[in-house]
Amino acid sequence: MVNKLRFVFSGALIVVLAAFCPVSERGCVSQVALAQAGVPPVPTPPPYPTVGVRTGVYNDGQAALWDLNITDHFHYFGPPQRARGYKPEQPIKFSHVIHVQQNRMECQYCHWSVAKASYAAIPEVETCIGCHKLVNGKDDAAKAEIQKIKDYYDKGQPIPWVKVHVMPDYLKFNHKRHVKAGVSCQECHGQIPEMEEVQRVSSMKMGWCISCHRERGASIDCLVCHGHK
Amino acid sequence: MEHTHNDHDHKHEPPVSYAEVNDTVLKMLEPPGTGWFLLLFTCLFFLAIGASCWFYQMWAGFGESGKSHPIGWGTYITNFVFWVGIAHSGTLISAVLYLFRANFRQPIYRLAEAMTVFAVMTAGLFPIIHLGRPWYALWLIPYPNERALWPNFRSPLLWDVFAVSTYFTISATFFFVGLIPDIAAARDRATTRFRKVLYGVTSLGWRGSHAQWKHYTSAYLIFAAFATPLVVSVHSVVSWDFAMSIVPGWHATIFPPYFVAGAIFSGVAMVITLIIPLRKAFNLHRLITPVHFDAMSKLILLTSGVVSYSYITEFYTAWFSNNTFERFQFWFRPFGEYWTAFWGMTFCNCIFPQLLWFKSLRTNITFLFILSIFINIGMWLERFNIIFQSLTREFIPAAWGGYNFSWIEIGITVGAFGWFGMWMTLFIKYFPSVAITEIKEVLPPPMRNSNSGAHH
Amino acid sequence: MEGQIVQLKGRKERSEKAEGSGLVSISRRRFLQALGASTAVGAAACASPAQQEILPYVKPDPEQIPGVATWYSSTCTECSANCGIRVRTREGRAVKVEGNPNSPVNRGSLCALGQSSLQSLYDPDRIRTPLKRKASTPTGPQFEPVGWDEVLSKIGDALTKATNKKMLITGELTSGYSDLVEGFTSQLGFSHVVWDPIQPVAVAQAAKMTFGTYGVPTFAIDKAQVVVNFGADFLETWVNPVGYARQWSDSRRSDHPLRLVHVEPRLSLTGANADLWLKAAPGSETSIVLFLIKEMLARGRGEELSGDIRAKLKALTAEVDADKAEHLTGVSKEKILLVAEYLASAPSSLVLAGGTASATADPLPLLVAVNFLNIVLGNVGKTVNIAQMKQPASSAKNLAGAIDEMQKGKVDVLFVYGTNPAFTFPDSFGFDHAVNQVGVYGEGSGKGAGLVVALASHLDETAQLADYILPVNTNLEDWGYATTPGGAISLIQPSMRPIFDTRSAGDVLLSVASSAGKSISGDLKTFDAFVKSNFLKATAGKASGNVDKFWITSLEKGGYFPEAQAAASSLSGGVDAAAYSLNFKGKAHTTHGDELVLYPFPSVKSFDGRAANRPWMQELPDPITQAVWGAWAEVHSKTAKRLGLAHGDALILRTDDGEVHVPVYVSDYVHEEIVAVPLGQGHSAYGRYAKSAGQGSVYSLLPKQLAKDVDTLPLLGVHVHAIRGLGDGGLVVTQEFSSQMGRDLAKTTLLSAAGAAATHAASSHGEGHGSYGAHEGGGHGEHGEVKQMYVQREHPLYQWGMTIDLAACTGCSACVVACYAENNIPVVGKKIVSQGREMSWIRIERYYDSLPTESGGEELKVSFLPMMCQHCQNAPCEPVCPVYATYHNEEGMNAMVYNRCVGTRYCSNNCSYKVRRFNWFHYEWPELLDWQVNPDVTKRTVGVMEKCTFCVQRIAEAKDIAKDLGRSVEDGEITPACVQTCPTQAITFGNLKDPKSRVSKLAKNERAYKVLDHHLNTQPSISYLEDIRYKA
Amino acid sequence: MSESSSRAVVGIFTYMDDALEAVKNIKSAKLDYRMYSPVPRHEIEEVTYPEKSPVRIVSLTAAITGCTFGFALAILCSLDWPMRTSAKNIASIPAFFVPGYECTILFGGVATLLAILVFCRLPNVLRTAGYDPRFSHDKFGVVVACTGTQVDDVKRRMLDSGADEVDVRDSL
Repeated sequence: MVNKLRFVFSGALIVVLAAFCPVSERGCVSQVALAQAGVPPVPTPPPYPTVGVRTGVYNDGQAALWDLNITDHFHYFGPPQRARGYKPEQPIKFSHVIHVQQNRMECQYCHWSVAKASYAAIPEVETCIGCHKLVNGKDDAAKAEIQKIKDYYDKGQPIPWVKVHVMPDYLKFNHKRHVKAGVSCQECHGQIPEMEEVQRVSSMKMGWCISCHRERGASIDCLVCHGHK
Repeated sequence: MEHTHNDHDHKHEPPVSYAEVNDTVLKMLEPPGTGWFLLLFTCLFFLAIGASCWFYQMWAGFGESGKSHPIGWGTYITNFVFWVGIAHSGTLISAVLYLFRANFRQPIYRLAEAMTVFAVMTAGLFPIIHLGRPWYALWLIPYPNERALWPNFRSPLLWDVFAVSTYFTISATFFFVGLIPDIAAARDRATTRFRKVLYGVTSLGWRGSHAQWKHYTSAYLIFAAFATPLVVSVHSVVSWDFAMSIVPGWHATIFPPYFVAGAIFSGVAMVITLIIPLRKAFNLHRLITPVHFDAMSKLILLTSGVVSYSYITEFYTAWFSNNTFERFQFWFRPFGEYWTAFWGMTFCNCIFPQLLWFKSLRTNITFLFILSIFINIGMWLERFNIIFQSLTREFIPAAWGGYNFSWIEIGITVGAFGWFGMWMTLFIKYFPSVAITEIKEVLPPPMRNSNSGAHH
Repeated sequence: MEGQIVQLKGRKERSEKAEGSGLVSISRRRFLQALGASTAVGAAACASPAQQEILPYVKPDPEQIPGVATWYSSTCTECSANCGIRVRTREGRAVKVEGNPNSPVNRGSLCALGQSSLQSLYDPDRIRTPLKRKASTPTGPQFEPVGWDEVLSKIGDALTKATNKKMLITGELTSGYSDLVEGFTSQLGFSHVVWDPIQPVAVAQAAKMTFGTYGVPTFAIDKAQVVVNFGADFLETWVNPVGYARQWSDSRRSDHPLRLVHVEPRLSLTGANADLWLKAAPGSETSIVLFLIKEMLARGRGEELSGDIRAKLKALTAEVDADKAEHLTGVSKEKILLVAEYLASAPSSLVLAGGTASATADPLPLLVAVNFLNIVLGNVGKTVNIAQMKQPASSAKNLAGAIDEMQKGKVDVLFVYGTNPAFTFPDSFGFDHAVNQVGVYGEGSGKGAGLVVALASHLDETAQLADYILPVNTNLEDWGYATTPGGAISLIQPSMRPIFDTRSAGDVLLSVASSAGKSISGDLKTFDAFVKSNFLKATAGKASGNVDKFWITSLEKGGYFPEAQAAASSLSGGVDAAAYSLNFKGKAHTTHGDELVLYPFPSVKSFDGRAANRPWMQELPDPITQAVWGAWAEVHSKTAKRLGLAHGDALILRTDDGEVHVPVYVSDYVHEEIVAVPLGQGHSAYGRYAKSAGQGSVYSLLPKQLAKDVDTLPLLGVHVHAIRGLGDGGLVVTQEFSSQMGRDLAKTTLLSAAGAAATHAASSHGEGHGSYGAHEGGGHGEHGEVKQMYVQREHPLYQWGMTIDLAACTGCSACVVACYAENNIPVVGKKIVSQGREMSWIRIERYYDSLPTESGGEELKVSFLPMMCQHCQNAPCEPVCPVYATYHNEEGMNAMVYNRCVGTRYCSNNCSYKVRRFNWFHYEWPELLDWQVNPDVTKRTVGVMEKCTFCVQRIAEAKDIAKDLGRSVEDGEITPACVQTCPTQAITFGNLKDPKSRVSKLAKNERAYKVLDHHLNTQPSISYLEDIRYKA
Repeated sequence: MSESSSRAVVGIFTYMDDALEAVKNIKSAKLDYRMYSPVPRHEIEEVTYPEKSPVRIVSLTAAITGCTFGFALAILCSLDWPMRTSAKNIASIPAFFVPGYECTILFGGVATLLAILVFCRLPNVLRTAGYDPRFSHDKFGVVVACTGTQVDDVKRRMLDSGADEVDVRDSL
């Protein structure tokens, strides 16, 4: 009963959230639908905690309309890869919903280097195989996808994941520092646990970074991110 | 008024009438002949050369221009300063002389102003052309952006952005406002449909009612008042691009007045270069008389003096400062590797103009034309000397270096003249390039009892 | 940000566009940007990123955390000094080589050559698979790829078939390989020939004559008060440049700096750093040495020697005197007497000879005489350590013999590994023809029975002659160990997997042996096993506890480095009687007409030729001439006038044996009779860069002649015709003006009396006035009190600063190459450098000044001034930037933000040090070279300004680590690339805010000054410490 | 023009003094008039529009605003993200003089242009009753709006003052 309440509550929260972030709407709403229609996870522990996503380009009202709405939102002018809502098709239909939301896997179980290095590396194929030696999927679709992983592994090929968060050059971002500073993954990457397909929910433009750095009193010295890389 | 009268008196010519002014000037707007088209196409051809050179430079890398380490600035900035300089005389003649009521300005000021506007349009291109990444030029403009960044208001280059854009806006406005009544006059004489529409629109439906004239004249005065300090400020700001740096040969307090004088000098020369062929082509001998040339020659003589004085001062300061680097720099200019540029400049700007002490030469159109060309060259060389000779020999001998001219730069320079020429050519054929109204103003108005008209 | 994983993909795209050796290529992106600008569609529009892939590892590498560097200790094998190195790898790829602090040889430093070894690994022209000779076309031999097995079986047949000699020619090998090769040759009946053109074999043989043991002694330069040096260029290329440079600088920084006198025909790097440089006629130095011996004996030195020796020496030096010496050498008598005075009065001294100056047709007299002088001065056992000797194996005689046998067809199988005789051995000996004769008279079949196999990683002149080329690993992919004279064993281990289908040469030899049914070392099948067992054998008993653990720790440390035992050993064997009967009458060269004496010298740029295909080394300005890309011919100005040559003219040097085309470099610091040309340029093979630089090799000028009773090749002494070629010789120098113009940029402090402490030297500033550095109130500690117009900047935690000790800087340019490697500085090629557009962030400025002498005369003073961004507190470049692309950050650094730069170049104009570099073009790294690109540093695009950042990426890394440890960065934790590699540790970096840091202490030194500061009040963060010189 | 008027009487004069004469005449009759001239003459102004034009005020205010804006822009932008360059102050007033100054003139100039347009009722798309192309050439014109009854009186006044011709048009 209590769980059910929590469940509904979180669903509502997601909807509210979706309302505030127009582009990530698709992802979220579909998730809600799924969550309501889909089988409730067994045993039903609390769903994955949601943390406020810093969406949009906002910088204390400084960001110009054309930047906020045209360039980024509707991604006119400028690469779609660098705008919100970029959702490339992946070689394998990997669902964070199943892995994280339903099976409670910690982000850092797979993205293990995120607290050790500046890169949050994509997990090695072996990491997938580690479980999927045993886990073969419920339905055929799942089976097929899992089979792909095995094929890659057997062939000794890396899985050609498509990059979702394509960042411009000249930019050094250190995941380790941010994780250690207590920035949660969702703040930048959005409610990944609720995404069937990973998509870019925040603009990740400079003003967007800066506003957070200013709020948290982090350094806004250019050399922190630029100058070397 | 007397002034004009006396001129006419000792010319023994009947005074020019309103109607004659109108007709002579509007005659210029008659459908263009082959000569005009030839001119236009030449300009367009040059422009095409320049444009293609610029694209090639952007495509192949900025190294296609002759800059090098240590010479970061070269032909482009030289051209920039040159064209800004040209731009100056326009506003000077139209605004400053207007305030001083110097009546010789009327027949030439419209052309001078057109020249100003188009020259600024040309000059404005070069700071962008000379950028390593021109596609980011807009970062110099303080607009709110997603990077949350603003430009550096302490940088002389940003001052340039303000100064040049303001100068363009104001001189363009001034130019247009001056044009309105004349366009109206043209409209009322227009025959073809195209011209009717063109002038109808551009004259904004000007009628010349007493109220309109009232506001118009007072506004015009205010414009002049705004434009006059602008003339001084803009080239001072340009000169600060150099004076604010620490480069030996740049870092000099004399630069602002020196540059302003130089600007007027080159500007007036350019006016002469343009107005002499125009006068011939459109037979404006009665509007633009030797008197005007004489006046302009005197202006040239004056400014040439000021410029020469500045040159000498530069050397004196270098010697007197007892600063190793300055001293070497000013030894290097006349006696170093690039002495030709220096002495070429000295001849064109200081020695040659001295001939204007002779009245006969001051009114000798052919001579003036040649002289003006020489002065233009000389002033280009002056900027070249300042910018480039200073950079070749700075503080650290190990880092001294030379310059390698590239045909790209020459192409773009030519293109600039094409661009400027194109606008000029179009202008003289479609808009009255001699100020109808203002000439009429200095004419005696038709009076039934004319003795009352002479004095007021 | 993308990290190497993405770069993998990026590289493929780029490589299609990269042009051959031009190094400049224009990508489509440029064009888009052009359009972008023209159509005024702003920033965002023009550069559209393609869809990018992230390729994860299939299996995680336990040693690798993506984004975190892994370091492997190893040993440098570029020259025979065998410095210890540490290789920095990112995602399994070597990106930087640095000195290994554990190694007693280099103590953490590395020279330019060592730094550039990466470009040998990532040489775009590397051999990628085994090759089989197809045909010989006029354009050169054609090869086709084959499988390893095919080649190995072929070799097997050949070995069984072979009836005549089997021969293995190698270079000077590291101990690991020489041990292996020893076994190999003995087992398979090969005869082994070693060839390395610039090994100090003559020195070793002279040592045998005088000290009784063959070998190059170890010299304790730091223990000597006076060093008299006859051409041994120990700061640039001789024996152990890094180690000796460190000794030299240690001494100069001590309270009793050594006094270095350098005698040679051409100003070398060591000469440039000498207190007194004497220009002697080529091959005439012996007379001076003899006179010195006489003088020392006369002054009662060498009393402790046996009367017999003294008598013999007296007899030997009977008829020499200062006048004769002056006449022969052209060195003034006063100077010679001065040197005698120095030696006599010095408590400890050292006399050296070597390098090209001693590589004459008859080098022994000079070298032996020098040894005598050392004996007389009692230096043996003090500064000359003959207990720790290095035995060079190279032998010109053997090679000549081998060639002769090949010519006669007495050789059936020829293996070549690690040497390039076809280039480094004069053509007059006809090595290449000889190789064609291999196996001609092989039993049974006629021509072709023989087999020529090259074990090579580069397709050099020698490899081209082979029937089969087996691609072998470069040192950074290979195993091995090197023993140093000090008794240390420095391990070599692969820092990354072989890039291509290559194998370790050791494995190849082992498999050849086993396929021939022989076993070299028991049942060890692989070379790494061989290395391990030998290492453990050698260190038997040293291992504390578990052997495998010891092995691992040794690998981590970089080898086994025992405490260097004291070098107490005086003359063991007596002096060989033959030593006295040498012909000590140095013959003076007499040239006439267009004849000049050829003076080939190994330069830091190309060494003996092995570095010729490394873009870094080609683009690196030679410290003395500042010339880049290819060879040059230094000619004295007088001589140039006589021959009607002008600076930069094309010059043809011709002998009966060959000719070389080089540009003229007119200099006053070479002897009038010589033409000095660096070795190792003008390759006809070996790769795109080597071939593009220069035409004709100096080796090809040498006649078919061996040195008299020494196993070396006479480099010096050949007479060449110097003919003016047509037009411009294509000389490109990065510095055209050599005078300071009295601007006291590089300052010098005079040490008046010998032994005057450098730290007291500031008191002698009074003498400092003159062209080499006046001190009008500026440049010193007191300068800080200048009244400031602006409120000075506050630095909360750090204020990064640097000091550069000019007294220690030799100008060796290791820092320059290190900077190229660390900061992804593009190599732009000869043409663009000639336009003054080189991208180097550091330049070593070289100035010729003069110093007053005691006798009131003037002496040459060469100043080296490493010039990089000074990170001024009142930086002129900052306020002029309209977009804040450069500004001043909290840590006192002059920050440069590339992606904000619009390229007005105003900052560069306004930089009084001219250290900013502009990206005039879009520079691409050719395929494979871009594997070296440092993932922590961005590559700059066209139209962007760049400059020294104090290696901000290393600062960031150090701060990151410190933050994890919850403390602030401590002194010495940050070493920028230049600081790290500096062989003399002349550069110090640290936090000026912390008064206890070394850098802030040094910045307060009396010798400290700041360049141009007292003119411009720019307040640089870099303080220079004045150079010191003894007053001659 | 008062709406009650229905006729426009147009007088065309060759001589300025005649035209002015007519104007004075009309004024004395308290009639609403408009005078056209090819050039601005102060004589005309004295008769028709002696008081000062309000344009000056507009320009002045705009100029002052501009000056403030220029300085404010520079200072605020610098303070929004304080970045040191060399040792200069973040808000270094001497440097900001230039933007301040240029904005003064820019604002003043643009405002003046707007002022002209407003006060001169430009752009004027309607055909103006009583305007004659000759007015921009060499003739002076006086147009009087009056009721039908007054027409003759006005015509007479004009002819008396020496009009070349006078014609009556239907006013708008």
